[in-house]
Amino acid sequence: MWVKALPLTLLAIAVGLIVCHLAVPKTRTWVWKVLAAQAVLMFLVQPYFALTWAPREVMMGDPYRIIYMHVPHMFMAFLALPLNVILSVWYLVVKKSWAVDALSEALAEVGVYLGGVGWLLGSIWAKPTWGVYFSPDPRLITAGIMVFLYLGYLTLRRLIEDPEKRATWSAVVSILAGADLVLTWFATKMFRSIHQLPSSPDTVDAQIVMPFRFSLVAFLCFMFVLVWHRYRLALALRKNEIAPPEAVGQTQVIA
Amino acid sequence: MNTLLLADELKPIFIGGGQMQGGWEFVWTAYAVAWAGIILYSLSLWLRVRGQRAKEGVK
Amino acid sequence: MNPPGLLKTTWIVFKKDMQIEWRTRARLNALLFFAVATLLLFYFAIGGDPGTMRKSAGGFLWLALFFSSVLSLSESFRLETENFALEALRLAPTSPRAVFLGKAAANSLLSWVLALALVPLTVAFFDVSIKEGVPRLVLALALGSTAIAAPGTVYSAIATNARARDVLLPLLMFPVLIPSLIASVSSTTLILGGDPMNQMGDWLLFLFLFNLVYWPVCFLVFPKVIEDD
Amino acid sequence: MPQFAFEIKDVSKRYGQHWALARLSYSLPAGKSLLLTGHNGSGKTTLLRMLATSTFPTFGTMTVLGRDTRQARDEIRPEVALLSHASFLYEDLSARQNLRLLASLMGIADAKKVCDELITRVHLNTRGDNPVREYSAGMRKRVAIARLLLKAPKLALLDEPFGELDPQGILEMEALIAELKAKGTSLVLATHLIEQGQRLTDERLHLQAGRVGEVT
Repeated sequence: MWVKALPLTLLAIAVGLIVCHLAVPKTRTWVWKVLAAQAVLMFLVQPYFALTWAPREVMMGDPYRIIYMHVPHMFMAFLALPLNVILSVWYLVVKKSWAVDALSEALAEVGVYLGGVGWLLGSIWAKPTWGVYFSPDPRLITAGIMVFLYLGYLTLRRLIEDPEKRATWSAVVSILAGADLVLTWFATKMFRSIHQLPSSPDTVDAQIVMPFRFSLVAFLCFMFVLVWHRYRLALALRKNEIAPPEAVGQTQVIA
Repeated sequence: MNTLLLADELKPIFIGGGQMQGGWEFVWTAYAVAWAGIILYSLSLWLRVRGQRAKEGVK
Repeated sequence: MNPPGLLKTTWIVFKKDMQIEWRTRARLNALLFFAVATLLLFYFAIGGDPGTMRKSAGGFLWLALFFSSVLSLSESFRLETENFALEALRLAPTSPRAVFLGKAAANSLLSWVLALALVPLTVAFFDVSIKEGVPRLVLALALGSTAIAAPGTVYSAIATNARARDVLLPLLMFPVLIPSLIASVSSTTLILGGDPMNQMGDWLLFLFLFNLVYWPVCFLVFPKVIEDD
Repeated sequence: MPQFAFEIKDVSKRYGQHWALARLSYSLPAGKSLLLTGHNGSGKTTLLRMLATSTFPTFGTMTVLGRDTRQARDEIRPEVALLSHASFLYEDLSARQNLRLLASLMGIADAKKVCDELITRVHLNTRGDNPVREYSAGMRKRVAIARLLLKAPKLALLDEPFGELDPQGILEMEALIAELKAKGTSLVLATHLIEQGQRLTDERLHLQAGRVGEVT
């Protein structure tokens, strides 16, 4: 069935575009427009697959369709924010670079947005499924704390004017936050666990899996586009901040 | 982990035991929230990028 | 001149902080009263149900401690930046890592003493008994205190130099401390309420692990925070 | 002995969004003394703090006593002393405790005796054990001078050393500067008292909005 191959094909296109961007700088002018168009198109088609094409789930009925929005949000946040931790380590240990700092800022903001919305969607889903909006489940708590940690990170960035200090300190905060995510996961796992086990695609109806994969690819494209534009914005702001002063008045007078 | 034993008491609560009926209002709410997020964040980013470009154009 | 090594320097910095605490005992008392007042507020907020009070005693003890340690941590760096005294230390020169170890140790000790002071009050207010023995409680309080101090010292060094530092410190610190709070509260509750299923060891081990992660990480990143680079 | 006490090449320093120093170049031969003048906010304090390796240039390179400040800060720090505008003191400790703390961090042998002597030298004997919180501005300055003497520096950086001192203190400060010069210490003196400063120093650098300025 050709529809089954759709998500993978679209993923291949997205990855191809990114490779174009990285390998051939000349393509950068149009690559992001194409990727943005792909994301928009996929978003427009996504409700068809998620809401009508996919069948009702045997146990959970219709509300399970929320996961077609909830899980992609969460996955992308869990991609963006840990990437921010890695970049922060890179910034402190390997190389101080404005590009890395700008990319961290972009990832943090996009990650907080996706994580925050995804968390909200998760609690909307939890209500019909578990009967409550919130339960002390490891994934729920870790995700919530992650969003909070990076809200703090973004706040800190806004409160420091000096670009070097901002970059260094926010990298430190991100590293401590990264260590915290792992620990929170284990702490809450010890506390209790009632979350659904992630079902592996083999056991689930193919017609349920395809929209899920489709949504993931849609959000992946969307996130890449957002991060790219946010990164360019951060870099432009940084360039203004770090421009060296002009060389005038170089006369040296000794009385 | 002894604490995990406690988790058994708190297994998922499936309402009624059989197939769950209805619940579309939750789906609509979730989609509304997600779309609001997508549109609002994209819009805010677009405005900021445009503002920055305008500022650089002036220079 | 024979510059002291890392441990000796750490000891000097630690001693300096203790000296300051001792000379400003009034401030220390105020901190203690703040913690007690918080505990009292919780007592009144929860109402009179003895069962609920007993179950929540450990949690309230730690919350009171968390709130007062925000104050003591921000104070700990306020006095370093008041006259740029930290700059004199750095230029002496002092290893920034020793500064971290010294100050974090001082902050740990302070939280720990505060925690010990709060124990009798918790027992009295919330009508609990120390079922699993005092040594275990002392250990749990010590591990919880050091868990607050390591990231707390780094965040307080950052927050003290940013605008709106009083809001920023808890905003940054509390989410990071949540795992340690979960473990501290769980172990303390078990010590106070009895531990029929032998879970306390797991929680204490987790607290130890938290320290094991954060002390080295903070030790490594702290110089980046206080030294311009 | 390096040829220059310090060399700065095209140094700029940003604070927040503001350039405290912009494209500044200057070198001071070893053993010489420099008078640093300029209006408030012209970058004098920033320059002194950078020479003391307290902060580092945003652009450009800076060497002190022949070594790059950023790379060799640990080697430079024991040999450079900064008498700053800020008192660098713990308000809750006494003058004696403040001094002893630094002496022990520097690893000075016989710290107790050395500190007592310095306290006597700056005339703080009677109140040396009171907390600094109770001191006047002039007394704080005296403690700061004692701290400078603790180090026996090769490069001394004095930021407004005459400010807040009484006439007696100013005379002693002048004597101290002469003494440092006699020992061969390189010296930077930042002050608004230009005539007094010129009497005490060999060269002059005037700063204007973070750049080398014309003397008017």
